[in-house]
Amino acid sequence: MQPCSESIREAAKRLLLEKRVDAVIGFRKGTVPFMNEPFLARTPEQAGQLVWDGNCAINLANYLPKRTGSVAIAAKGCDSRSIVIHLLENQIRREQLYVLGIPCQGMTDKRRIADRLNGRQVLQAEETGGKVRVSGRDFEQSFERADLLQENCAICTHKNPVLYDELLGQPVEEQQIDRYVEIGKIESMPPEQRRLYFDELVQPCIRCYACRNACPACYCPTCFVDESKPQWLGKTTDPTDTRTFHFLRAFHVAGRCTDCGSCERACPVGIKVRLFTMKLEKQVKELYGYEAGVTQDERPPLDAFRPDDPEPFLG
Amino acid sequence: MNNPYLPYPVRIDSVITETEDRNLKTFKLVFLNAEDEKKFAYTPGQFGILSVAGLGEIPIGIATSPTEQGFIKFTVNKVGKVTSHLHNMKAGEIMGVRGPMGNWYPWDLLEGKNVVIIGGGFAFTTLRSSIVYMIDPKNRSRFGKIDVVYGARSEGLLLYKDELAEWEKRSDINMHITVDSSSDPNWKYNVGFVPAVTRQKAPSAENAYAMICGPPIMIKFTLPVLTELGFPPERIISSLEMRMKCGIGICGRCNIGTEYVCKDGPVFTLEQLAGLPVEY
Amino acid sequence: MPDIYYTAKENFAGVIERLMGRYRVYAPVKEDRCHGFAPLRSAAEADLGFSNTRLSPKGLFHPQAERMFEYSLAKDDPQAGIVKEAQKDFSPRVVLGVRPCDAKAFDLDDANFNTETIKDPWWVRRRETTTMIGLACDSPCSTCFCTSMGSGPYDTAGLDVLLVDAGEGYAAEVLSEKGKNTLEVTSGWSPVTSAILPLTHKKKAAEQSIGIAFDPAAIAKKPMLELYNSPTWEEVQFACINCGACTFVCPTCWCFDIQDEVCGDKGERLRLWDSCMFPLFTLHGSGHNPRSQKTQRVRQRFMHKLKYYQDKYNSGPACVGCGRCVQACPVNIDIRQVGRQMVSQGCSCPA
Amino acid sequence: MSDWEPKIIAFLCNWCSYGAADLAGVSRLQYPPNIRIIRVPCSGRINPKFILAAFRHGVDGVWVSGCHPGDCHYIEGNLYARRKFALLKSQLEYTGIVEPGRLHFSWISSAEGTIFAEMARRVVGSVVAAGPAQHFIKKQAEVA
Repeated sequence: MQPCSESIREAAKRLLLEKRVDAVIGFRKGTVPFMNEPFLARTPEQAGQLVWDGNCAINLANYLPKRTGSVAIAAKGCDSRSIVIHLLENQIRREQLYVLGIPCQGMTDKRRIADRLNGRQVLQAEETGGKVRVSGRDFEQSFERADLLQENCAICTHKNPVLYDELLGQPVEEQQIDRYVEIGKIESMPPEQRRLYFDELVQPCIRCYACRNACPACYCPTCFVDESKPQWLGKTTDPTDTRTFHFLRAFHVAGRCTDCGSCERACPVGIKVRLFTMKLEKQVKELYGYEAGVTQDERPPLDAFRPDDPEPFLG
Repeated sequence: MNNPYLPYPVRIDSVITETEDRNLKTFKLVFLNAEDEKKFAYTPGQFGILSVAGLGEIPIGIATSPTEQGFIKFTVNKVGKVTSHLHNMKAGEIMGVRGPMGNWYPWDLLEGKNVVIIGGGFAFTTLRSSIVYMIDPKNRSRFGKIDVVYGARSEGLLLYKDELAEWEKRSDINMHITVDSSSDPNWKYNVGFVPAVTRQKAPSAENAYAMICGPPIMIKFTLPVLTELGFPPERIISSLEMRMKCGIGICGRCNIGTEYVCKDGPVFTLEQLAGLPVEY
Repeated sequence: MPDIYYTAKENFAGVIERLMGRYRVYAPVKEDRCHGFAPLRSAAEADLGFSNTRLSPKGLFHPQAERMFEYSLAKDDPQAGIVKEAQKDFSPRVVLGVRPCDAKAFDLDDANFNTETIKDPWWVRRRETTTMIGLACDSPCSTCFCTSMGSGPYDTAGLDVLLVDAGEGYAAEVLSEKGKNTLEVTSGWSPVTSAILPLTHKKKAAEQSIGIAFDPAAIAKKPMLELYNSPTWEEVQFACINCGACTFVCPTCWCFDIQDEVCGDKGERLRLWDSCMFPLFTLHGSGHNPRSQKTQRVRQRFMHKLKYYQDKYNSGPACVGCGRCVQACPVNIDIRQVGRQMVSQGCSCPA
Repeated sequence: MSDWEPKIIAFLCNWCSYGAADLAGVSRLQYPPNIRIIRVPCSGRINPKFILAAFRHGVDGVWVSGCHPGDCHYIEGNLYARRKFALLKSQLEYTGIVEPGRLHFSWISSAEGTIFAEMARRVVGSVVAAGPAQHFIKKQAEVA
């Protein structure tokens, strides 16, 4: 994947020198293994700091709403779909944007690596070909990259950007896969067990709102959490309040979520919050045949209707 | 251990609607326990935290002066959850008050000095407290000339109208009441914005302190006028507002740089503010 | 009586059990993927083989949500609307296995909660009734930088006893009267008369394994407004998504909100962790917000920790170098990097 | 438990289902009195927050009813609502917040007083069968 850093830097420098854009949104090398920092390069010199590797999971479309001026953005498949959602929802204008499309082989999940290492600290990590080599104070180990992918990446069906002005690298092969195996497992639980499952799932939540804020689709000026007249939910980690938060957060992105996994990656306590959004994604696909951000020709499903929409809620 | 978060229970003695838009009401509160009133010994410029059980707390400047005994008053603008509820409360109902909080106008420095008070809109509450305090027979001799410029958008939006009229009659205080505009042919005071009226009345800066409280836009345009009149920054005193929760410098939200507005303020001189980030 | 005691590891479960007979004991317990402080139900639950807990132990003193007061809102209740203290359990307790960095955080937070004039009653009571038994840190994380923040893996600040893993057993250094009393009731400790030399080596080794992050004293020396107006914040803030992860995991972030909650005709006043990262934190009722921009909020967090605190209390920074914010930040904003930028700001050479 | 009566909130649209409730009333049709009606301008006005708020406050069931699709006073309000309801109901049941039988939707025109009374009986019967709600009621916060 190393060559891609080069091509992003090159493209960014060119765009900035030509004054085609005011800035380029990408990543710069992180300070700890398996992390990169979203970065805004404003000058050709700063563009030299841009990198691309398997730790660029955070959805950069999150930095677009309300932006002024023109900007280039590095976009993987999921980012590009979120950009489409932003365009549909008028959060940014197409003419402001220059999309550097990046075919994506999936991003690594630092939690999965930690699980494999039993508490040993990674001090250095290196990606070469299909392998990830990690080393710490007194160990060195190599993993298959494919085994370390974020869960959303492992089941991704839109690795290639759906929208771009320039494609960096060759398109990668898309996989045919059942995305909803895990959701199916939960659906098949008896209702009581399902309730307990979700109670336990959100129990560690500290209400830091990292999941909400990492989400490109969450840009309401005042979030329902902060509304006070009336106040819809309490602000403690009380179980009912926490469940209300996670339910409504997911519902707000129904039909707009591109399963980029930023929410789950951002969660400091490791809650699998995608289990909420994935179910909605599945429903939207089944009922309305819609996939978020794949096309600009169709409104998001909750902003549209058909006369013969199904009514499974009746009766 | 004395719990600084625990409000003293008070009874609403009366509620007065101050302005014609009905957005400002003055609540006269009486302590349920007489000893609490002693604990709530305050100085003009300080604020209290009003507590409404079930709704929350709000920081509000104390509108009464310690020279008035037996009750305290707060003038409250209706903006949010707590204030909206408070506006629907009636005499006889129970609520709470914590405080007094913060610092106060520097009365020791003001001793023997002329005082120019400039207020706008509903930010007149602690200035009212200060005026009542200074013109009290026991205190009046401690201060020199008192000039008051007080403006509101219209006559109906002036606070404490009865008292303003009384002060107008007194000879030991120069009142300059103004409204932005008036359609009332019988309006006998000034018309014009506070900065303009201040310039026109030109209270002398000699041996004088200015105390200024009002909306940011008024302060912004009045400060240059005061400088023109010769007030140095250390003799211009202002009181700041900030979102607050604890009121005692612990909860962490009301800081401007190193200073907590609730504990180290709300009263600052312009000189002090110049050394702090402009984040208020 | 000497200041250092020793017990074999095989006796340690017994020590914990005896502690549990006298105190409420909190210790690191293995959760799903990480450790967290929890009240022990059995000695076996305590797991001292952890790098550090995911959340700091600050919640044991300043809980994420705390019932401050309660009141009745019943129409026929003559006491309705009168806010009253809530009953709490302040019986003596022991917090076992606190890392030295986290323990130092309590000393730093005391400057806020326990001052000459104003004392936070819940914080102060809990501090008084709690014995802190620390555990020296022999394998610091890559994100640790305690030594730069005036602490260290064997720091004794904020502790009553410091345990050191001595291989076959634990050495316990008694640091206060409270610590001494606590060890006495547990028995099973034998006094150590001479200094244990290998432990001094271990301490040095642990300290040396931690790199220097930045020099907070250099930040203290810079004028506040120069740092405040620095262009560096524009770069630092870009990635920030304004979640509260850094502040909630931080052992020294004490800011809180006060909220009333009503359930039927009973109500309570709660205080909950709040975060300077949230726009609501400073939003006035009028709609004005002195820190409406992300840059302002990000700057506030770092300035508060590394500059305002130092200036206000004439001490070191309000950071103990535990590295949790570095680990928890979804977008890799690294306080060590920010600190370096603050130090180098205004200097012509790059840091 | 024997004297337990379910509390049910019905969100009825102003133009159709509220009219139907009115008609049922003036026609003296009998239906159980467990339903508390909240009139909304359109079923499209229903926000998931409302339904969660009702359950949080301890109701045992929620019933939402609007005009028949195609008959919306605002032309398409209920057509948008329809998609929202489909996702909402499945998601509430999926996450276990609402057990089956507690949340009901219907389309009832202002001429359908009898259908309204009949649906009311069905909703109450179904909520009775589900029993008193227990799991999603906001109680005193579990805090230190």
